[in-house]
Amino acid sequence: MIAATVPVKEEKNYMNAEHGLKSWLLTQDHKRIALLYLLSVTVFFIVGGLFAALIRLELTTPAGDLLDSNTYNKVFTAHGVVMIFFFLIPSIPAILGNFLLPLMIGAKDLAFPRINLLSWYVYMLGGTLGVVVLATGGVDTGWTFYTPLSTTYSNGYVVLTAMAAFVAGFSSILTGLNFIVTVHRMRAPGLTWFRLPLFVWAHYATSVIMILGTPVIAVTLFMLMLERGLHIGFFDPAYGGDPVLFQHLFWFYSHPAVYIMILPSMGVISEVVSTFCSKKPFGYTFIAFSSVAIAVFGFLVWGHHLYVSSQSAYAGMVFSILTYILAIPSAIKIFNWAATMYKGQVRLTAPMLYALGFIGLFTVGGLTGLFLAAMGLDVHVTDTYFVVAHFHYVMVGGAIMGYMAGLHYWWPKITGRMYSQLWAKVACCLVFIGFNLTFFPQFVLGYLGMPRRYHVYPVEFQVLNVLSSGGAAVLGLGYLIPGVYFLWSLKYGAKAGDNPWGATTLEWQTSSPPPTANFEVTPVVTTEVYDYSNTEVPHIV
Amino acid sequence: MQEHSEHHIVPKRVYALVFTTLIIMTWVTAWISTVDLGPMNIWVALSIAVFKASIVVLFFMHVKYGTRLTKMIVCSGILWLMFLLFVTMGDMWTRGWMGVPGR
Amino acid sequence: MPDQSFQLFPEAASSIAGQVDALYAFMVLISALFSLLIAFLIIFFAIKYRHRPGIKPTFKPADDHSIGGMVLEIVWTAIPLVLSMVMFVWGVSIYFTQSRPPADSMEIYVTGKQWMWKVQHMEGAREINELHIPLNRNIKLTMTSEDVIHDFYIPAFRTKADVLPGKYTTEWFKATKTGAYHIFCAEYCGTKHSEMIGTVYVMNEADYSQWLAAGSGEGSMAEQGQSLFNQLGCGNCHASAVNNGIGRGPNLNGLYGSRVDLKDGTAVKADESYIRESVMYPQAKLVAGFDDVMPTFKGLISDEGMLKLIAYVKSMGLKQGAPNTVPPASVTTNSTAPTAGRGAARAATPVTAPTSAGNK
Amino acid sequence: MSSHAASSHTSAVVGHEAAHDPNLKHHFENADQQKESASIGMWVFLLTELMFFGGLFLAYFVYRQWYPAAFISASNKTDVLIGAINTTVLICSSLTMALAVHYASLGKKQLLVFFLIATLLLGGIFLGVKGYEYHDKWVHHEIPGEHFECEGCQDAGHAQLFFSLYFGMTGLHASHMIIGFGILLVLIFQANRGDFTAKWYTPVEMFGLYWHFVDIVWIFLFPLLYLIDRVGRPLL
Repeated sequence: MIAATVPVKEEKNYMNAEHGLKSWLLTQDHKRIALLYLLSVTVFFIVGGLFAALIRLELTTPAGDLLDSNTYNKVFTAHGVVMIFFFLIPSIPAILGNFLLPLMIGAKDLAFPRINLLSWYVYMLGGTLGVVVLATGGVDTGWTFYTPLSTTYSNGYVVLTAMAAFVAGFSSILTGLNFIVTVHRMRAPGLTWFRLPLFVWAHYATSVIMILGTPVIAVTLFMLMLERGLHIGFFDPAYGGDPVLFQHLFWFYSHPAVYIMILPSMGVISEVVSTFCSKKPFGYTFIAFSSVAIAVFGFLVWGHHLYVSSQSAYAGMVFSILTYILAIPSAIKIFNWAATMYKGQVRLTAPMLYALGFIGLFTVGGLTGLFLAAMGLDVHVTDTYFVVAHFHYVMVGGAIMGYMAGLHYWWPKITGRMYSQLWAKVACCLVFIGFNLTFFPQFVLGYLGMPRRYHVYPVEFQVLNVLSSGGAAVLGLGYLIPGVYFLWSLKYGAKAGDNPWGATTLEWQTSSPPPTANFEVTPVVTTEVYDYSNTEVPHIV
Repeated sequence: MQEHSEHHIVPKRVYALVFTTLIIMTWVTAWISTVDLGPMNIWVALSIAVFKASIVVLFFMHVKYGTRLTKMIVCSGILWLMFLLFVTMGDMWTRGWMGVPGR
Repeated sequence: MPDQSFQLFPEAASSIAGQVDALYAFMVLISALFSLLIAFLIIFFAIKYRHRPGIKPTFKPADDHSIGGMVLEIVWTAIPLVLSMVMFVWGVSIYFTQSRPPADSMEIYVTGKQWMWKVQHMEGAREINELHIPLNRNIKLTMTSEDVIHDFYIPAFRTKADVLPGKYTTEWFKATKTGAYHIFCAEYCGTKHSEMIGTVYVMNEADYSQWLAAGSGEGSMAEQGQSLFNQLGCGNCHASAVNNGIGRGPNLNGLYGSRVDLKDGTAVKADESYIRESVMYPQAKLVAGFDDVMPTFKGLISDEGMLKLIAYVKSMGLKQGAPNTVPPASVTTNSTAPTAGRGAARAATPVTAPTSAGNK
Repeated sequence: MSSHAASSHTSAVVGHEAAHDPNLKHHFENADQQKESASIGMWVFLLTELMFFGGLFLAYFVYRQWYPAAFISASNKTDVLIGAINTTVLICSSLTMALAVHYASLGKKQLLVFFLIATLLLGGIFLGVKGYEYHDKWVHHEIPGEHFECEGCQDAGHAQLFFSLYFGMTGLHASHMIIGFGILLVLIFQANRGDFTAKWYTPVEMFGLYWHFVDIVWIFLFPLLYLIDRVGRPLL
């Protein structure tokens, strides 16, 4: 795949090129910025996870005994805001995408390194503001900020929380902008569009959504802040404003935002499945174009959140059919991944286990999305735990499983060290079991009619809630273990080597960890993508 | 192969022409608002605005001389704006078709 | 009290519930099939094609073509597409059934506020966080909110609809099983969202009539609306049956459901939202042929009061025999002068409780 | 992919082959690639700006459709003459900006500085006039909120929505002008110092795109906010 590789001295890499805090905080190296993101995103994940633990603890009993209503509402709002705006959206793009995109296309860096660093600072500003506000007073509107609750009736710090999300949005815009320009202008010679790894396609599609969707949530939050802070009303029914207009604007971004979370994950899965089957992904072009299709059609389905919101039935009908059409590209991806394994050389390494877990959980998440797209059925299950279960299957079972798969897959590249496969597989199984135990009962709860965001609930729902809380404990444990063996590997892990998995994409052609400039010599690509004919298949299980 | 955003020196004559058109259209659109066109009023005003915006984009912003990629970016911006405006207005326009409040 | 025993599947107690459950069962089946297929494939491939060092792979890049790459792609695009179109059509048809209340529906008004449900029956009975309804009758709820968005959800009936401030939404159902079922607020509405719950009691006809007779001390909704109408002096300007159709304002007789021509040349259907807007924002939609003289009543009428006024306007000039309404006779008992009318309405209050029972 | 990227791949020393051009960042292969990247980046940024304003435009169209009477009478309270003059001022500033880019590309430093200053002044006039209008609205209690009044408005209850949109849209527009104003000051300083050459004037060019975009937003705001149905009223 690569025309000229000059052996590099092992000692010199992006991590030890410079030392000191300043060399990290002022770095313009995309790899170092990715690590800054990794560190901060992990902190936000822990914070969001603690809020989740409080929620599940409270819900083990039907009465409101652990937290009072007001606190409970603030806790689930905080969980949503932190997990969505400060964890899920930046997770894969800003960490793995940032690290790998230039490597995969044979570039020395992203197109705008300073903007890349700026995006991290903007993100930290938003994230810190968000966590400080949520910790010191909180807000009880839910992450959806529906008006007029948020503008008139809420007693929390709505403006500051909205400001935090608003600021974090700009970080995501800057990242998306950087990726788009980079993919267009920084590819190595010979690296045509159809030689791009599917991870790059997925991130290109994600960036399109970030660019076109995020500004709309920004202006929506801007209007919300004006209405709440200065009484300049846009949605206030007291003056004839329409709260449903707010919901349109909100979901115009927030539905595609789900694809910001899931598309990069899909990109990771395509890489991982291909590598551990030593086979070009079945239907490469179909997978690539399905990412783009999701990015475009993803913008036309937001109204399926509004079937019971007094949206017109005819508009709902259009949104419904578009939603079903949008399900097809996701289905195509799943079938293609399965077909990739056919006659492959399958190695069930930890990243591969995570990837297979992703396929299973995302299948369930996607299929239950079809239930919610069916208008007549949605009327019953919307705003219940069915929805909660569905989007956790997509976001946790999908996005986070994909993130874990990616982290395990590229860890040797990022750090140069190998972690314990055994422990990683144990953790993966715990996550898979714990996850299903937590969220599967919620489908049942939802169809029984338990509404979401309920602090107290009728006693007949308790058994399923206890199951769910028990599962959450297992899930939490499953997420803690990687923290331990990853840290362990930094010091004691075996040296990974440049290409431990036998992968073919460009990032594996440079040393692990890569040098600051990524490649000693700009690579010239002369072969097709995922050409395993000259790659040895290492047996790591 | 890629098109290049070559230095294209736009003649000053073009700037003058665009500028004059913009000024004239500004006063035309102000005048036309006093003419009774019924519901067409907003569409006429918007058409004039779209025309003005187009010549700014094409000449002042050099898109006419730009790469295909630039043109694609501009078009996708317009397309997505239309997604936002028309799909939402689709809801507003069809509310009440069924004759049942809230459907 | 609703059933408190552990269940895995909710009670189905409305005419629509069976249809929703059928679609649900269909989708569960399809989903299970697909999930198992995928799970089987990846597990089977992971075992069958596991990497064995030293053994040459059987796969050659050309294999993907030999198993018919393009054909496969088309097949697994087409099959899900067809299935999902079935789901789409099925879902829409149920939704449209759920959306259109049958013409013979009996009306009940619901007002949500943080954190309670207030219910007004046409006959005048009022209740909080409870809803008593007769078995096997089509019930249409017209709902509004005094503050934030709520959502009136009855899981056993498989139906819900958001309840919004400043406008009206509708929900209808026909209960098919007597008993007590949960009412939940399903749209997050602030601190005590989870306590904004209630119970719907489905009663057989006789029990219901008995219940209704016990609880309507203030007169029917239309009558209460009429007294409010007179208090506010609406009849001073608005022509109605009361003043023989002459006045500075439009005639309200037979207004509800009719087409109203507006000054700007357009026309609207006079539904609940139109009546509400015309009271709160009289200038927003001026009726053709009338001057802009009406002051706004914004802030002077509560949401519940507004519903009473609407009930009264609906009752004006309504055709005989229409169900669930106050017979016109009880409306026309008032004299023309507003003051007198007010007195008359008060006097009429205690007697009219079970008026509409005869309409059933 | 850009063919020119391949031209230098034989050079083994990273980032130093370009040392002769101080404006070329190390991770770009050559000036063309850098310039195109900047231009695409700017256009993508404008795309986000477009969607940003799009939300407010959507709200405008919805409420204008619902409450035409309120919108007509509230809009008639704005001063068309001032609006038209301000539109003219902004179009003039767009012309001067276009000319500034033009002369930058020809490497004519004096004219570049002159037209940048002209743009700055015209932008300043626009903001000044806008400030006057805001003050006028303030005096007449036409600011949404508790003390809102709309004297002589038809359907005053809904007129507040118009003014919310008026302030939201023009306010957001003005804040873009203010940011542009700040950047212009920096550009003038840099241009005067002789930072820009006929070969490299990317910041001027990119700022030009931004400025024209802000102009375009106003081109839509003017008819939508000032010119709703003035039938039967004198234009001036």
